[in-house]
Amino acid sequence: MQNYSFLSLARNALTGHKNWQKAWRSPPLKEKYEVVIIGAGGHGLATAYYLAKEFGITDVAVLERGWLGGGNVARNTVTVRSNYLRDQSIPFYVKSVSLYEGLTKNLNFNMMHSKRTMVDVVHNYPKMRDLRRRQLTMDIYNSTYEKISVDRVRQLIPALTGGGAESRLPIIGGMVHKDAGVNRHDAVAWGYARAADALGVEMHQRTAVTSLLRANNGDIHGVETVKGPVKAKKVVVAVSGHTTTITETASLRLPLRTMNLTAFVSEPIKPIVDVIVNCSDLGFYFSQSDKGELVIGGAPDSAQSFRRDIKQHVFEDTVGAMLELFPSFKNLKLLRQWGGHLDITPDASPIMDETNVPGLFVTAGWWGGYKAIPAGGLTMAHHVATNSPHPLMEAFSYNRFKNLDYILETGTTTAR
Amino acid sequence: MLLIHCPFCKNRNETEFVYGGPVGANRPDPNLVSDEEWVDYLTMVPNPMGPVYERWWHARGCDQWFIICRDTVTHEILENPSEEP
Amino acid sequence: MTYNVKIQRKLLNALFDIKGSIRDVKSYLKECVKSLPVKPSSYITQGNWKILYVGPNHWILLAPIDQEQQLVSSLRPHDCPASISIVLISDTLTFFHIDGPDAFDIISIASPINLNADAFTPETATFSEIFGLKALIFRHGDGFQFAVDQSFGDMVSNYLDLTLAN
Amino acid sequence: MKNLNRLESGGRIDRSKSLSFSFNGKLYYGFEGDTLASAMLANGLHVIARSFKYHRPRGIIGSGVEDPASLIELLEEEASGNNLCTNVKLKEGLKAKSINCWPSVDFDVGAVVQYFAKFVPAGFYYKTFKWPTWHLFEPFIRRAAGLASAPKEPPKKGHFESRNAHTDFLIIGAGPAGLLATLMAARSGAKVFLVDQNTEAGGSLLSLKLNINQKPAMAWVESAVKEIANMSNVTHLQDSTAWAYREHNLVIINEREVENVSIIERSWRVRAKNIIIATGAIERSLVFPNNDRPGVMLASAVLTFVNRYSVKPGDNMVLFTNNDSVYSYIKDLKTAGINILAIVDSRKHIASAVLAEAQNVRVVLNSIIRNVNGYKKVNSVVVQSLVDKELETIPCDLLAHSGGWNPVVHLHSQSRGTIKFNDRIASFVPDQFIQNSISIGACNGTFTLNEIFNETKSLLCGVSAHSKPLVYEGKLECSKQSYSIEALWSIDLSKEKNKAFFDIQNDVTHDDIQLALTEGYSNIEHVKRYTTGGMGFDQGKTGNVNIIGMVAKEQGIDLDDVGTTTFRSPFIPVSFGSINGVREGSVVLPFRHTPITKWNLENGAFMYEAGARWRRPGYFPIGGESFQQAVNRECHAVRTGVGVYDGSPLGKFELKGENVGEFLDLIYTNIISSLEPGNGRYGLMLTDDGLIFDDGVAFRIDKHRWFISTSSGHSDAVYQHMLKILAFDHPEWDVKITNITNQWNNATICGPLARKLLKKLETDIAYDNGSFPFMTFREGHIADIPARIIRVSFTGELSFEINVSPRNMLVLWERIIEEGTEFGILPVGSEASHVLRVEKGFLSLGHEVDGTVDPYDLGMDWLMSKKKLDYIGKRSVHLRRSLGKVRKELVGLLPNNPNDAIPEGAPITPDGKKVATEGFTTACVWSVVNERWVGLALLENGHNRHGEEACVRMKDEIIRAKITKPVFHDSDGKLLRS
Repeated sequence: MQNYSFLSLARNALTGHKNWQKAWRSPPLKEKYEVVIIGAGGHGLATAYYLAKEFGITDVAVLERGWLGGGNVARNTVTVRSNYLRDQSIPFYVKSVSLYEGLTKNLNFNMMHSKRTMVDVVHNYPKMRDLRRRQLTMDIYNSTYEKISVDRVRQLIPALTGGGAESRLPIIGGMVHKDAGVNRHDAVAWGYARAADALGVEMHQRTAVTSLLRANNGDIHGVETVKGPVKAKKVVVAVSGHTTTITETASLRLPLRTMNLTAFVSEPIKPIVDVIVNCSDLGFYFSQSDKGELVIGGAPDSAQSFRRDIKQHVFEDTVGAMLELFPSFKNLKLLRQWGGHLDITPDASPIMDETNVPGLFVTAGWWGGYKAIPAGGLTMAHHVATNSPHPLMEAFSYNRFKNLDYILETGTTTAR
Repeated sequence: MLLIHCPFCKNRNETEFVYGGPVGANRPDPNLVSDEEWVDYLTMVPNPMGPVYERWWHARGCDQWFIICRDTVTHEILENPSEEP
Repeated sequence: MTYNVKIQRKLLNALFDIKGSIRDVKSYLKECVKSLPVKPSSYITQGNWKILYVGPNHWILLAPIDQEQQLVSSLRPHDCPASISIVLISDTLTFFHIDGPDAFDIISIASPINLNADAFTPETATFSEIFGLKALIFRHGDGFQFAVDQSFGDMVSNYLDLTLAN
Repeated sequence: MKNLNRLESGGRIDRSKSLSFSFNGKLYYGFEGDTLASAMLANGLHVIARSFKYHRPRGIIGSGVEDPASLIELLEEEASGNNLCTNVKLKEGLKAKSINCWPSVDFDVGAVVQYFAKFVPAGFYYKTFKWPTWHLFEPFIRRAAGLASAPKEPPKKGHFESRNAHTDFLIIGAGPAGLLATLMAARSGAKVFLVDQNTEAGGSLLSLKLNINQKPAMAWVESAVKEIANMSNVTHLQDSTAWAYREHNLVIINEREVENVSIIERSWRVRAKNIIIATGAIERSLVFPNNDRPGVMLASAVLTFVNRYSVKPGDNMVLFTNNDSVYSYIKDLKTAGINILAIVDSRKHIASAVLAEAQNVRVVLNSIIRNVNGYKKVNSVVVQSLVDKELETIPCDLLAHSGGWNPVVHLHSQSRGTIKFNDRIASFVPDQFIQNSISIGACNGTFTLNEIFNETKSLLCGVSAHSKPLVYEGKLECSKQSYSIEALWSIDLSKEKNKAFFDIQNDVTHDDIQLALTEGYSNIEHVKRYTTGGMGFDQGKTGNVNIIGMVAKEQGIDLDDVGTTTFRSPFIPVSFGSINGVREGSVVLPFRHTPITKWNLENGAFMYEAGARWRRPGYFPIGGESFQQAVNRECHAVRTGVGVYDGSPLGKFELKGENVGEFLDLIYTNIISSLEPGNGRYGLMLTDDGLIFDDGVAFRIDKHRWFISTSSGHSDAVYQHMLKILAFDHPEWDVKITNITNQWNNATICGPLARKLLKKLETDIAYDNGSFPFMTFREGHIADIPARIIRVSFTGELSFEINVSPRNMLVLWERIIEEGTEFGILPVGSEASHVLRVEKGFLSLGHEVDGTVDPYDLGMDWLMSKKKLDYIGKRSVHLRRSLGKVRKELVGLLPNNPNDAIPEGAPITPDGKKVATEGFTTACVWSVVNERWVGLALLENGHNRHGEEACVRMKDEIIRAKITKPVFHDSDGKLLRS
């Protein structure tokens, strides 16, 4: 893999940048692979990379309907954190955060991972109790979460001038999550793709999978694509939002419902907020990108949807919430808004498992799956390579629903 | 923001309604089904790219629950419940 | 004042929530109520009463508060047949009157409902949204009347003040 | 006032109204009707800003929202982040400054970057800034980026507003197409909305001097505007932008000039039966070296400044084009006294009629602009013949160029309509319509006035959203126009040193795109994201199609196969304030009051929001009392005397019908149907997946009438739950439900002296324990107020829940306080009642019930009917438990040290080790009766661990506590039955 550094940049500058290698090849599609991964989004690419890197499985094809790094990795709000509630979740996200922190070095691609810390702005006492429970449970797994005073909240977020004692919902305090950070989502996709490619993994764009193929004994046998059939004994479905569309072609049903989550950015402005602000009581969160845009998110739309659409009322609720705490943003302008799909399970926790179609693996039900990309990829790769679940993901088995054994993380925070 | 046709109140803004999820299987007699069938009823819902029957409650209107058929890709409402007298 | 309107928060009305099939309700109420509105989301007037058809098998009778006791004795909520439900709900709703040339503007700020003459006729009465709350809305002369859950009354007053603020 | 470059006459400005404004601290003058841009040009200002990356001087390029570069920052009241000076109406006293430069726009230190340009190609930051850590570089990058600074304060005066509207026709754009459509729709009697982005109607006709019916086109525009002004069925908004096209024909409009001065901006949500998009076209730039130099402008912008604002952007001008449109400008430009040195046309041939329009100006065919000289202002251009590659330098101070026209398909695309590439105009046009809308005129690729009118008529005749179908009588004869183009996506730039820009704001050059393709970022989305092309404030309105064109050319594929990047809302940046409207301050979220909220406040209650938006008293501190002191005092009153609690927010429903009994048996875990009139039961509701959903009481009034109460926070959810079951699972049942939550308020008097107080209040209800036992209710009067008294207890003490109508609540409350004084009565807030219920081990939603527990876990299996074959949740509870998995069960906790308070929520781990939790503290309070801290917890296998020790693991300490039954007061419930 071509090394990226100031030096290589300088060297190439002298030759007019004509000699840079392609970030990834575009080889012809083979008839057969050891593993086929459907979806060149964050989880698909990370799974491919770790299969090659950690388990030496390089005969892997990642098949992508559209463009590499499209899907939700291209549409999220890049918040990386581990302030979860349940014993099953926290260690998984702690692992993911630490992997993110090492990614720039390991992939030789600048993720611009910025440990900004997240500040939860809290308005009510039950919430504070819930966050304290979170804090003390997280401490067991070395994830840091500290209660802070209202004054401290305002010190950390000088632009936060609303939420005073006389306001509709006065701020009563906050929590600081130092492990949280933001980074560059495209870099994550491209970095994994480039590194996986260097290890021999093939990326095939504009190669939509139309159905799954099963052998007579019911095992997975490969996939049918717009470019013809591709054989594989192991297939991983990593297509957030469209999981059921794919799995139903193998007459496999999953407890998933596809929803729409939208986000928007403001016009670019000089630095005004240095931390990730999260306010689940009012229902919004944001951080400022290096380019200067405020990247803002809110609640998802409840209705089922495969249309990346903006629900005006959901959007207005988010804007109203933000202006309540940041009234000076009234004259700031909306620059761009967009939506993304996610498929959600009955308990809002993911499913990462081999299905009851032998050889068919799914990683789905991600609501805020961006922060989970490295750990999700690593643990899926482990499961695919060793045929046994990684301890960090065991709890997210698809059988848990057989016993209605939920992992309820709903209401974790608005920042998904 | 959908414009939903309530069988009693006619066209109303989505904000007047509460979404009740896609229409799955009817609630079976819990004493006549296997565990698998019961869990299936509780957890499995249709999730098509295209038309789906779904429940809406006119919470800020006439209070009734009804079923419409909506395309999950275009959001077009393809079928409305028959109107009340 | 940015809008030319007169806004008043009204005292109690006598309100009765009436549920049951048209046939049952008609026959039970025949002594006091001559006829029921038949067009969904509409109301008819009888003397100083209004009878509003607000949902399937669902009516609301609205009268001056001083007639509440008399209506209780004639409607007999406590011993009407099982097929009919009549519940006194006078205190449940608090009413606002919006009068004046700009009343239409105020309601179109407060509510997403279609107020155009062809959709919202003079005899329309319906539950919809006012400032995000469930509200009963109908015409009132050239203006409008709407009613929200009594506990939200103060909030709606604040909302109206903000709407009219200079 | 005299403006350097202002023409003597003409234009649509009001020369009688002179306005002063300042730019970078210097004072200038313009006229009413000017934009900041036209006023700047009139004053000879050319360098407006510095570019994003290389800090190159930036001038005015366009004349409206399309301008890619002339960003400035407005100051004081007008402060609002970035603004395009082409889009800012000139106002008296307006203050503006340049952005992205230091110390000044004329001498910007940042400009040194361009000398290192070759070391900072597209995406360089992905390859560098990695060592030792990004955090070292990020602060500098952040400070360098970001353009303008954010406004420091909200607007000082006025407020925003949002409004809803429904219409038969929404017409977007008041150019020739939009106006004709409006006339047709309005004359049919339909309700019509017309919105246009400009300050006045006319669209392209504001700049293009054409004739309609032998008269100046603007005369036709003015008569049309006059006609619709007098039609009550038309709403006409100028200076208003339709910025989002949502599902079901909902369009969001940002109105900037509101008749009502106290409204800063208004946001319209317009729902239309038919939407007619007539948003025109935007001229796209050509890509050539130094095409960003001040003095290089879009040809249409030059014409607009001359004709509309009467400003001469330059004296000696060269035109560069690949299409016909500029030729029709010659006459006007000459008249304005601009000396046109040459028209450089990349095409081999042009029609003779077009050539004629050049009026003997030198036309250099089959040639291109190869370079532009001049740093802060053009001083000459280098023309190159495509035949012999010969170069010729032409001195000039203005280069106007036109790369063709891009139909504004943004809204069509937002509506999910598809677009396709059209070779005739070398750009994208609407293809399929998904919603009920059409595109007409230039936004549909139709550029000449005659064609626009004919298209509009033919597409709209017969359309009907109202009574009458649309028609158009009368003739419209227009000046002759023609249009043809030969696309020029990029020119041969091998060995070229100077930068040729595709995105003039984000400094995305020809080389950058090449680099992206070289490195395999070949998809248009990759190119855009890797180079940031088209991601600036202008969202690439003039440049994006060129990028697509170049990618297609480089890859040898069709533009359709390259595809466009998504057109996203908003069409132009809109203020967050206008989107939010008036919903701010006290109403940002709903709030609810009871009739005694005022009393609570007057009596020093500490109020906060509880469930379902109710504003409730937490406690009533006296003097300098601490939270704990106040709460203890209230608890003490209830345990030893009497207290009164406002329980009004409890959800209450009256149920009536033949099948209410069966229905209640289905939704509660225990049997309700067997109740006798006057009696009630406590019950639990589960979700069908077997988790506790709500708790409350159900009472039977008579054979067919019942009432139930729910927790305050869940009353809406329970109502929805009940109606859903009746609608879909049991439509055959006769159950009528009426929400009476706000028909009944209640004051609950509780404590050993409650009965004494009741006596003193005087009631016609027999209240001795024999005739009025626990879990019954009676109707009658108390203090002459009609009341329904219920004997339930959430404190464990003798309690009477006195329900009265809200109109009587305050009277009752004050009577209770008055009569209760001799018994030392106190008002009880939520905090004290929390303590009291914890002492009794009564469950509380959000504490013990955290969405994971079933009745067994809480030791309430006695509430799970064995007799009933079915009730909501039964099957699931047993299914979940059938595997014998360890459950977290409710227990009491007595800290070994009575003075140790356990923070609510604190986890419990085996021996307090740093390992997975085995439970957590759901509540912990100072028990007045036990004079110690007592807690409740959900603990694995807790029911069998009474007497053992639990270890609550804090960050740096372990609190050890004895595990007990979850009840600390009156365990056999004698008191509440007394």
